Amino acid sequence: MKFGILVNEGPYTHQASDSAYQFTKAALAKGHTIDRVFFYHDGVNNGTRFTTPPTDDRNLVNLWGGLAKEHNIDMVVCVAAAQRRGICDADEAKRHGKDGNNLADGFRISGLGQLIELGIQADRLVVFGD
Amino acid sequence: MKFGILVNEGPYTHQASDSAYQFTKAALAKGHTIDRVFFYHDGVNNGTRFTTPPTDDRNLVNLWGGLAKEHNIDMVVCVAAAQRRGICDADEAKRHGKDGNNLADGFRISGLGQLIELGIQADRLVVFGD
Amino acid sequence: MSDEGGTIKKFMYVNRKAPYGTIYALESLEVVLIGAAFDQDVSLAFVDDGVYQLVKGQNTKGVGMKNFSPTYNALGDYDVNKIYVEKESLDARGLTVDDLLPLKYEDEDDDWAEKDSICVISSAELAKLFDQQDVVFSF
Amino acid sequence: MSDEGGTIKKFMYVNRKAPYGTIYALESLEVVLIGAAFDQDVSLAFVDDGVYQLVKGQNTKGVGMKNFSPTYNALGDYDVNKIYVEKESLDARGLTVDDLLPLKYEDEDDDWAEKDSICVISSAELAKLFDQQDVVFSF
Amino acid sequence: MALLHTVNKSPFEKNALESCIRLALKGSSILLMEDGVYGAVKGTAKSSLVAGAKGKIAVYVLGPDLDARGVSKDKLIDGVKVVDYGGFVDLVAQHSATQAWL
Amino acid sequence: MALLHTVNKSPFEKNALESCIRLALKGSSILLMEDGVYGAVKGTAKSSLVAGAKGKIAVYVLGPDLDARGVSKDKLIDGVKVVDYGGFVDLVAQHSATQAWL
Repeated sequence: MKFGILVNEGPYTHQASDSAYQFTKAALAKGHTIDRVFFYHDGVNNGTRFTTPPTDDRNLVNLWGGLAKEHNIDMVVCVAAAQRRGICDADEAKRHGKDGNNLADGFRISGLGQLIELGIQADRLVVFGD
Repeated sequence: MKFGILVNEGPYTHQASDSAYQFTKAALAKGHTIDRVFFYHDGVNNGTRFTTPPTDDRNLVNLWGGLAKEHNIDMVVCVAAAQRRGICDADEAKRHGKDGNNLADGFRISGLGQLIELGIQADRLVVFGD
Repeated sequence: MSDEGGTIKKFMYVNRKAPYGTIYALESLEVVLIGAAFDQDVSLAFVDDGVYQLVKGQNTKGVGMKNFSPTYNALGDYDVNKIYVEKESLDARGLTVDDLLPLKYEDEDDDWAEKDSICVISSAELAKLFDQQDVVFSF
Repeated sequence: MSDEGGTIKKFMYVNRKAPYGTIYALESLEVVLIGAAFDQDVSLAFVDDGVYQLVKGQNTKGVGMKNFSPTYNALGDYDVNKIYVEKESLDARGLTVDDLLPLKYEDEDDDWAEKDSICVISSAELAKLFDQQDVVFSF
Repeated sequence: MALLHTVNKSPFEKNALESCIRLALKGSSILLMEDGVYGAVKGTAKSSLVAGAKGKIAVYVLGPDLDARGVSKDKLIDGVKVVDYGGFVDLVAQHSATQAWL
Repeated sequence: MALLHTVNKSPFEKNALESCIRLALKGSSILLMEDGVYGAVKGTAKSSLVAGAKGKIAVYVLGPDLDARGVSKDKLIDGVKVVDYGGFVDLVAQHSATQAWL
């Protein structure tokens, strides 16, 4: 089956990102495909490479990035939510006159249409939030 | 009176940052002093200069930064909370091997001891959170 | 904008949170507006504190936040006109439909007559509606 | 580390949230540990779902998160030994003090006898305790 | 000197107001703000919380938060006082400490 | 085909479980996860929510979340089934759609 995943909260603050990650791993292990992981609301904070969690704790940004790479998963950070929260890639940074960017490897920034499209294309959409 | 302000949530996602800002402005208008504004938990996300809210909405990062400048308020972003959430200044970026930083003007990064000190020194501590 | 080869799914947006205290109401509405371009079968449900989103007379000048409640009035123009409000949630909050924004749409199938978008229904009816959905969005 | 010229304030940390679902419990504990170096009069209160923080037998291997519950055992070494748990909150959750971590400290004033840090008290007693505080931290 | 309690959560969604009232000492005050202002409205399933506390606790509500949510002042439970942000500052100054029920 | 409802909030703190049960059709399922697992425990002030729904709705609870919180399985309300993340995936696949009560 094709799953779509929506993550509404940032890493660490809420368990949503952890639960979504564990679910995604388990779905892949069962032979399902993950059409896309869409990061909305504070979920966009999963996509910053400036994160440095304590060394004895999990690094959720890297875990997501690794999963995306290994299984070729499309991981989309919502552009509108990202702008409100200070997440940007090089293009966005240029467009808004920022002197740097912080999007992590494995993520891309795009619009809400990608979430709607995911709802249409995936067999199941699972939402993780607060 | 000397007030201390603790902000536990990021801008936009929760009203906490707005309420704290309005309270701080009102306290200053009444002749009180603000010893320090301490940003903890997701509150550290108030301190990123990469934020670009919609043009018809308030820019909370700039509002806080402006208030700090105008009234010479010490605004401290908790270092441990900031590391988990991808907020860093040039020193922190260097220490953790990051290729950039995103701390906004008017904020500084420091430890939780600054929050305890605030509790000791301020006549009143007011907490804004979720 | 729908390039899905005619797939029409039943999309339900469930709103259970009050406006302003958190951003979920506003950012949920932004999804609905974008989603309206995709020609799906869209419904909105307002349950629990979500019913507060539709209360009329909102004025955010004092809190310094953006008043997004006028945007709900635009839903009809986007052909989003199935807006279900749970009666039990209204009752618990001492509200009636008269306290809510008078959301309208023009009915293309009925000589463009102007009709109410809001439909107040019971928990039991809403439960049946939820069960028929292909995709349920909650924020 | 206290350079405040001997100011001793009553600090109360109020914990009302369950562990793991959100980070507030963990990051609150981090404040308590840092604060312990400042020689203030510190108390902790566990109320509502905050009592779940102290439940023993936590094992986070399956969720991939860090198990921080052993850190509560260290509080006694930091001279944080006034830990109040609201009885009404325990009762509502079907818990007793036997379900909680057996937090201990060595009493310097009593021949270093080992004593329990946790004190289960009623809402009425806790309300009086709150009222005596100079600073109330909630996260 | 007594405590000022702040409650910023809807009593329909979360237990903060209920817990605050259970643990607020007689003579203390509560300020309802943000989504907490819904607790100050009469004729709801949760009105009894504030109405029942009134003899023991002074209850305030933040006006700008009422306005944002379209709650008109004639819907408030009798005896609840409306303050603005300046009034919030005064309440903090007048009480010995502030306890936030998050 | 019926819905899978997920509840990730403590029933003591928030109204999510209560609302979910009110609006879940007979024949649908509920998965309690994250802080929602506390709703699956017997002998609490909120046990009646799940116990009362049992004839009408199948109730599951996520084992890893129980373990993290130190809730032993012998404390669960009779009839509540424990699943792991793989079981969660199966539940999503077996139901027509998933509704998250956030």
